[in-house]
Amino acid sequence: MIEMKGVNKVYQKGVQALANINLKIEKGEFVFLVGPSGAGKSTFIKLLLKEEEPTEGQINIDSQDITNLSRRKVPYLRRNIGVIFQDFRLLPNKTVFENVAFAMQIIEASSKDIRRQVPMVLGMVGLSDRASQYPHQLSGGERQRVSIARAIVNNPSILIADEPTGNLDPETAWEIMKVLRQINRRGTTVLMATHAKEIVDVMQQRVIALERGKIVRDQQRGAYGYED
Amino acid sequence: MIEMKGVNKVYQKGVQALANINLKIEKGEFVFLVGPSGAGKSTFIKLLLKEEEPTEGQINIDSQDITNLSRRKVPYLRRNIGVIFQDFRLLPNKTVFENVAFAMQIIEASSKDIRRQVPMVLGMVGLSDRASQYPHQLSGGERQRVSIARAIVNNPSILIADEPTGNLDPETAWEIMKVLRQINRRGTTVLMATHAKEIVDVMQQRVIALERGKIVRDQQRGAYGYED
Amino acid sequence: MKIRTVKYMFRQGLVGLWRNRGMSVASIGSVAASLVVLGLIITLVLNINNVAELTQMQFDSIQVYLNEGLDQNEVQEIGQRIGSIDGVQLVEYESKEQALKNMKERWGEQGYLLEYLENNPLPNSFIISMETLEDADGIVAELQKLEGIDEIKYYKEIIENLLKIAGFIRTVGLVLILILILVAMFIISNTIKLTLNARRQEINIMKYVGATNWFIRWPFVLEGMALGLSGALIAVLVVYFGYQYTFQIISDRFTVMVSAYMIGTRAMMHTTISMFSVLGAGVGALGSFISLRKHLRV
Amino acid sequence: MKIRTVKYMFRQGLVGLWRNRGMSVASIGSVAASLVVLGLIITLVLNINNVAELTQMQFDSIQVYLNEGLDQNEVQEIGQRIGSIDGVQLVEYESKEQALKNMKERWGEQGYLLEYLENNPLPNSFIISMETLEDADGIVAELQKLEGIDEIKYYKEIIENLLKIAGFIRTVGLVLILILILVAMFIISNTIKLTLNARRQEINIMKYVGATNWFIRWPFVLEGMALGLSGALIAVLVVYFGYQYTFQIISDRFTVMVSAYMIGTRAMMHTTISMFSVLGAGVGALGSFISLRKHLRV
Ligand SMILES: Nc1ncnc2c1ncn2[C@@H]1O[C@H](COP(=O)(O)OP(=O)(O)OP(=O)(O)O)[C@@H](O)[C@H]1O
Ligand SMILES: Nc1ncnc2c1ncn2[C@@H]1O[C@H](COP(=O)(O)OP(=O)(O)OP(=O)(O)O)[C@@H](O)[C@H]1O
Ligand SMILES: [Mg+2]
Ligand SMILES: [Mg+2]
Repeated sequence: MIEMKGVNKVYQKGVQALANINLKIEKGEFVFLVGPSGAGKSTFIKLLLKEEEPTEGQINIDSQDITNLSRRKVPYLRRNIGVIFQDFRLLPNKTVFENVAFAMQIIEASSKDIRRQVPMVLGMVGLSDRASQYPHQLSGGERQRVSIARAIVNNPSILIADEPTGNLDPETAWEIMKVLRQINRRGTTVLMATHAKEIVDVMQQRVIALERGKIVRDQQRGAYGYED
Repeated sequence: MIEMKGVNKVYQKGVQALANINLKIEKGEFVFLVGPSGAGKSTFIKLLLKEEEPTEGQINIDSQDITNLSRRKVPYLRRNIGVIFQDFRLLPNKTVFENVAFAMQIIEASSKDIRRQVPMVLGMVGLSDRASQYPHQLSGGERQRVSIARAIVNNPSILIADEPTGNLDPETAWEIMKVLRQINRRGTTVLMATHAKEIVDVMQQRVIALERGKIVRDQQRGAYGYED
Repeated sequence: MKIRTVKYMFRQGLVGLWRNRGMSVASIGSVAASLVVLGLIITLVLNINNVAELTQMQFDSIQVYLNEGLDQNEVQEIGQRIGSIDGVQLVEYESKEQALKNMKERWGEQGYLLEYLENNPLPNSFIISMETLEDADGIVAELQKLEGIDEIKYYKEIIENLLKIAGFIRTVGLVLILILILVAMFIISNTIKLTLNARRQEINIMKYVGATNWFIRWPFVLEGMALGLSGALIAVLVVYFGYQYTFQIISDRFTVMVSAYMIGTRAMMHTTISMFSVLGAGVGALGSFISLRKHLRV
Repeated sequence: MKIRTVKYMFRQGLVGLWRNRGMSVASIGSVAASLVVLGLIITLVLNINNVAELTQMQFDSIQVYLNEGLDQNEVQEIGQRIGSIDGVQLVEYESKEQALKNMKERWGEQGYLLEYLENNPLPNSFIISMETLEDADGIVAELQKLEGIDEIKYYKEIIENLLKIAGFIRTVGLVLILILILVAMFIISNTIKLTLNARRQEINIMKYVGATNWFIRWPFVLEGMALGLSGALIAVLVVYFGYQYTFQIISDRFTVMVSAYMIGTRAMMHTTISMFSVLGAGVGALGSFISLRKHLRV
């Protein structure tokens, strides 16, 4: 369960990225976060990960107030949340396999589990034959899929995806959406920031629309909603 | 004018990224390059910039064989081509303004021209109020737009865009497309790799479709063409 | 922490060294270079110190002039008494004839002057070697209680001057070595800092994925340690062969005498190996640890 | 290249230093540290060398023993003849009485022995100072042609030994300084390499956007130069004040005599300032230049 109460975020340069955000996302929900470029979607996500601190307000995850979480506990918070970062954040010195395995190594999974689990998720994102390549040897879409594989490999209780299909062709994008939907059906809360109008419209899930840091719409079974 | 004759590209790991590519793009054309993730679109573009060398074949730009171009002349080739990179490639230690200005400084433009031109293109991509921020202080879509601004600031004779709207909401994406179309009308050749089905379908321009490194379709006034 | 994690960390440390080998080589080079300089200076200082100590030992004796006209028995008894004083190591008898002969030898070219002497003005004497210099005053006090002794010659001033000079050299040397250790530590930790800085992105990403500080830190600390140790090893080899070579040249060019004053290569190595290993590995590990703190704060 | 581009490059060099100030500080520190060590050793070597030269000057004389029974005029004539030999700087007369007195003084505690002498066996003599040591053999040859001379005392061996030792010290010192210069160069260029490595991405991007190698290189070379110069400046200051302080301590603790043997602070500074500036700036610039090559190849 994710809950925000009166959250504000103002960056150094005086940019107000989020303004008075109040919302509640229940366990097992599938939520789209939409809004124009610079609306504050990534900032919203960064706050959940404690990559940025809110200027004001309180954030609860699973009834725990994370705004006052001690530095030492932050890694454990992050392990609970699988994240697909907008800029991928792959380790440049590790191969595709190692990048995904790393997420399992930090929770001290056994080599056996790693050898079983990693190829499986790489298969799910269609990268079985890229396991031994380094990130700089991958195409944009492939990098994005490695990031997806890493986010889901530990079966996290919350999955956050920041623009997970931005570099993917529609077909591959739908493959990925199927994977996310499947994970969601198993009980994982999914929060996905996206610009993919078609996907949002077809999926018919809850849509939270941000604009200039404010929630302008929060709709069950919504559509992307911006006309062009 | 861009011409490829029998171009092959095999990467170290034995990945065949491009296979026997033959094509010709005339001056002033607007061409979409489509295809699934990993099809070879970015590789195609990297060859034009001499970021990668073809394993086989010949590439001409403006009737000049660039496969045998000496190292010293590569920068001048690149200056002729404005590029929007898939991974943006912004200078992390320079502000938005400086990143765009840099492209003008390397061709030794006058400070007067720089002070006039840079704010203009930043306005065109909707980033006038972000000029003094550093790349890490920008949202994904904003970074992409800085990359676009840098690519067009010198009015290049060829404009290459690799997934220029991947991180943009549909509205902003269309703004950018208008800018590209406008530049194309002024006589600039535009080559755009993209997954944005809707954009390709609406624009009704030449479409070159790649699949596993091969050209599977080359169609005037085409559509994205993959059914989902 | 599980065993597999420990193994993972060691492996990662080595893998990190290899995948960033360009930087690793540069770092190891800098570490080695600063330790070589340190070795150079330590060698110099220790040797100068050694020479000072050996020289000092030569003046490190008390001469006791005996009264004229003692008979053999009396002389022997005095000798035995002296031998039983605490701190006396060795007692040697020098007759007045022997003393004149020695003096003539010692004066070399000017020795001929002594041939013009009417009679031998030198006394019979005992020459006493001490166990340690600190005992000198006590021994002199005991000697004064003995009968049959004319004068006690003790090169107090020379010894004190030598002690002063040796002390000064030792202080300057220690200060120098201390400065150099600090410099070496500074350069090594700076090098590690620059190495890590090039990988700050990597470290940040690890944090974002949920790795604890220690999980990130250990491989880097081990890597820093390995960097430092490798640099130290190179430095030890350079110093070892450099010293041996110099030792050889000095033995060849000058008399064996000079190299007798030098510390042996073996003894030298004990100092450098242990010191450099500790310095290299310690500063490498600590440097990594400290430099990481900044990057871990995300 | 247009003026505006030159201005741009200088500005970029400084901006680069500032925007990467964490790394800049680390680099400047390493440069300064290695130059300080170099300075330390140069100071030591130059001073030891100086002491050796001064000591040598004291033995730098020829003594001429005159025959017994020459009258005042004859002595004076010999004195004048000696004075007119090429290379002779100063001639001093020492009578046999004076010589004995001097000798007694010189022998100190053992001087009493000379009181037992039947008669004064020492001759009258002239003491000759030379302009340079190299003239010695020529002067001795001239002296041998003069009449009324009994013996020529020339401390040939001592001088030759001293020359040998001084030469050895100079060689060892030069080798040491050379090694240290190499080490300093190595550390400085390694540091620059590590600094640039952290910014390789930046350099690559510049190339991709169409910048020529020189356009990218100049700001970095200037930055490297500024790094090196800043490090050198710090090192000069440290060496300057360190030397002055040590000089002061030595003057205070020991007699003024000792510090008279040391090279003045001013003279010392001329050497270090020019040397360090050239080394710091040169190696900084060259290091940047060379390290960039790898990154520019895209
Ligand atoms: N570190 C920062 N310092 C200053 N301003 C920042 C920083 N990070 C983000 N911003 C600003 O905050 C606003 C919101 O950014 P955010 O990344 O949340 O947008 P977004 O909704 O994810 O956009 P996009 O769809 O383009 O990724 C943007 O205008 C951005 O310029
Ligand atoms: N440096 C490299 N070494 C090895 N293989 C590479 C390298 N760069 C790219 N590849 C491989 O070549 C293929 C084509 O890559 P390319 O980047 O051209 O794809 P793309 O069409 O741009 O895909 P996307 O839409 O995902 O960006 C991919 O399968 C990729 O894994
Ligand atoms: Mg975003
Ligand atoms: Mg691509």
